[in-house]
Amino acid sequence: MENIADNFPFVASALLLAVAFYIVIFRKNLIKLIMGIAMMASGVNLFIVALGYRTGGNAPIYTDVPPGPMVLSVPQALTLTSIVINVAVLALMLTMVIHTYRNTGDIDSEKSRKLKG
Amino acid sequence: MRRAIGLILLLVLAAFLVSGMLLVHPFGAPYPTDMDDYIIENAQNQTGSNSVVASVVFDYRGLDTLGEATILFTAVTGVLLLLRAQKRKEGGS
Amino acid sequence: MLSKIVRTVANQLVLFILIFGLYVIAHGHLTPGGGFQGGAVVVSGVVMLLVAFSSQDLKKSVRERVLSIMESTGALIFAILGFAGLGTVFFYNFLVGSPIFGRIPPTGPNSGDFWTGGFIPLMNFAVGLKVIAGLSAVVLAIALFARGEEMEE
Amino acid sequence: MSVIGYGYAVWAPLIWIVVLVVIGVMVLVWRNRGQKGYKKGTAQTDIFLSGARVPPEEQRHVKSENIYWGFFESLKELYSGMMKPHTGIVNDYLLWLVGVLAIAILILVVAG
Amino acid sequence: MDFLVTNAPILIVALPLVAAFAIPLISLSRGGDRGRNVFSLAILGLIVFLVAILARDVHAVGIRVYTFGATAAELAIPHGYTVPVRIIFEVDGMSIFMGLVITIVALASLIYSLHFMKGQTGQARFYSLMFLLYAGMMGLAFTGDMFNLFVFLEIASIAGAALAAYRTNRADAVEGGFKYIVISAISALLVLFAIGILYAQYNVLSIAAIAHFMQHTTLDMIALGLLAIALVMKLAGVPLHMWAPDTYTVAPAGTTPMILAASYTSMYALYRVTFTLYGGLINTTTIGWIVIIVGVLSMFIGVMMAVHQTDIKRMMAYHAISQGGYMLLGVGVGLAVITNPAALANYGRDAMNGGIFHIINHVFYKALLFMTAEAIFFRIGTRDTNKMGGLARNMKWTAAFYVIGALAISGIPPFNGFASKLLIYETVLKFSPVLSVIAMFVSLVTLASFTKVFYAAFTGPELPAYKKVKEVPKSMIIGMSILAAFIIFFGIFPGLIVNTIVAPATNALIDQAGYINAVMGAVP
Repeated sequence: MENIADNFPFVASALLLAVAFYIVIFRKNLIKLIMGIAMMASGVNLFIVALGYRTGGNAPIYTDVPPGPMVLSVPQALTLTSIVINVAVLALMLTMVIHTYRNTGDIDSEKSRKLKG
Repeated sequence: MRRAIGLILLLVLAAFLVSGMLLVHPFGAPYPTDMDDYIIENAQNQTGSNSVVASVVFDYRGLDTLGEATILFTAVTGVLLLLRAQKRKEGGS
Repeated sequence: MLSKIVRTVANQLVLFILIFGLYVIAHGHLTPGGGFQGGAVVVSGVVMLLVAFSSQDLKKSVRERVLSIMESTGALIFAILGFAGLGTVFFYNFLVGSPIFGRIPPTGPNSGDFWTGGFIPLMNFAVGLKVIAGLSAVVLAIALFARGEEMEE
Repeated sequence: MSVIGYGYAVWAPLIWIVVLVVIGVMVLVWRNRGQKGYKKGTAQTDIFLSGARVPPEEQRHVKSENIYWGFFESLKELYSGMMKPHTGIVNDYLLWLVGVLAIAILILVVAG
Repeated sequence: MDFLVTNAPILIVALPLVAAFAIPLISLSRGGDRGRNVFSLAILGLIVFLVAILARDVHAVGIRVYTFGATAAELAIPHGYTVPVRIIFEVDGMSIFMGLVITIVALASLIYSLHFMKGQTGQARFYSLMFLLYAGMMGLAFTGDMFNLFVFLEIASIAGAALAAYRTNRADAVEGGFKYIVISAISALLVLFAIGILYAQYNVLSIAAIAHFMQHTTLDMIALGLLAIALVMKLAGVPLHMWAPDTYTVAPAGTTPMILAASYTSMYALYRVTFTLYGGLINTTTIGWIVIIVGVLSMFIGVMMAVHQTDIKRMMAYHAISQGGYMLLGVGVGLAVITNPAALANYGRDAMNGGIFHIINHVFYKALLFMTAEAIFFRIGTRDTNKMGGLARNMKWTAAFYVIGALAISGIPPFNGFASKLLIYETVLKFSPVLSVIAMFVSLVTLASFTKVFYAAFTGPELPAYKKVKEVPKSMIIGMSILAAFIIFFGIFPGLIVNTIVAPATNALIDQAGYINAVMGAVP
């Protein structure tokens, strides 16, 4: 149990992922589906950025930094990349939802469906 | 029916993920840190940048950033392609 | 289009947002921030204008052509900076030690010198240009499309 | 590469090419032995169905959904079972993903 | 020349990126359309040349390592240090094999698109996205770094989704594109999560370094599950295949082969993960059997769904799933016996040869088939086979190419499909006869379904609506004939192809130590 207290940010990111999976499975509204994906991305980003934390560490920037250890810098760079990627994906997905609404008058994943079988 | 199956599978998956997360190193004490230590020590000398994150983003992992910029470019191109003005004669559905 | 007070305030405020965004872009190698973050700050100013004025008004002053050229140019500068190191290896930081941005700061904490970082400040600039143009184009295109108009081809 | 070097077995591609060329020549020869006095657009090209009226072209053509009708009829149950999961709803695709993911991790952690 | 060979890996990825950035600028200038087409062809021609010399070099010398930003390209690990710090490209036989597949398909697709897209709106962005998709796939094939793999996976998926939704005023097109991007985004996030788990334990990101330090903990197995299932979803293996017909059906013709190739690039990534990253640590028999079961299910369900379809491209898309099963079957048999040297030498290696050879064969003939389907759509404006009939009279070339593709996919001898299928049948027969029989049955049903469409679409009385249908323009015929030529060539000289490009790929997959040593060799 003390593990949970130790690793709380990691567990929180796993729970965020689980909640996001719940949303993408059970919510038929396409906008909500996209929100679920955004949430999943936040979970993964939280996980990666939490990996690099060192207790009492400073941000890894040498400009006027107080003495002490520095947190790992690679996870921060990875998170930065991943955030931009997710912005890009979300923009494209929202565009497609706008078009779906234009074409079918609905953003329910079941009612706006044309392809099946 | 679908809901029940979905919930059960989701719970199984969540249990695996959460229990996996407990096996990660304790928060705040990452253990091997070879690559990051090297970068934190040498970033100033090798790239001349005070911000280690900037030197990772643009120098040590520059290709990732080129890829990231490319993804942004791709998405913008894609959005503008999909929202283009087009002849409405081809008809719906 | 919102009321006159909002429009006037937005008109004045956008300048400060622009300056702050450019500051973040320019000091990416010294302080937290960089091309992406600074670009996003500038685009938030564009979004503010979009809310204060209408998208049609903005369409008159911002042409898609210009945004497209800016974006491609930013991306090309970035890629060409990568190619420029090809004498050694792709993405080799060839500006370290040269007169432009070539100084090397003292190891350990220091107060920060603007002319350091090799090609990192240039790349920040290129990425900033790209992000400003790209995200503005996306925001504008979606706003216009939602009103039933399209940007010119 | 023992298997792919087929040598002179029945399925060696060169033999098949020779066979195809021979068949092609035979078809051409056969075609040349046909009626030479054939004229397009005259009654010679009309279809004759024992005096019954010839249906229009759309009805003469066998549509693709009618081909293999018996095959689908006899496998009706298989197909109704197989069509059920193919709903075309994106949420269902993701439900499959979650299910397979859960089972795969279970197998890998236990037996991997 | 030496400079070119050394820098070929990055030039092959970076030149299409530069082309993609430059195409919008070129199109804006006067006479831009023509200039853009010439520019695209020139860049792609240059890349074909680079791929060719890189392939020669990799086959002759061995794995080529390229480190970004280091003082020398081969210097993967900094002096006096133990782990790689920078991003590495690592090109081995399997990577260059995928590179050849993707490049040839891209060349055919681009030539095909030149006329196909004439007069459409948004052409500049279309070509730009084509190059981005190409660059994403090539980067995915060449990269030796896990996070970089994720980035290129995303480039390929975003570009593919935007292209699939190209015909935005058709509801089904947008739906197909949307499904593709949702699936891709979620699988990419799972991949990223797994990368985070691996990074947490070993603090390195290079594939070779992770494989070197790998310890087979529970977390590693969770990461393997996340990676493998996410990639299986991207490559459309049953039961995660359902997005594939939706997306392949609606994508415009020049891009469908590219999206198809993107799926098989994900398959390459799956092989990279199972063989190279996890290699000797996992229980290969279990994993091999999982791969085999996924493969057999894909084969069977894919083909049975395909016979039933009336939409021509949808039928072909289901066949793509079914043929993907053959590849998984072949490689899965190899994986299952990889720890047993006698069985590996006896049939395991040949089974893997068959599975990998089938990738190149399948991409070629399926690309050709998609192109013929879209050629029909281009002329008559429908994909519904019920509304087609008698098209062979006016579209002779298209019909001929369709026949070549259909015979190749059904495994009829003088064409390439037969060569790889024979390898798979014979080797799988030694492993488990039942699987071989299923594979042959699937081929039979494949032939039946293609005969059905040929009968319905190309033969029969000439329907009045299509009396004026013309043959498609020349560039489309050239694009298709490139692929047809490759199909026939591969069919006639399969031994040559297997020896020159397929066997090195198989050896590269099996030889995990070689891949690791290329990067970690200097480490004590």
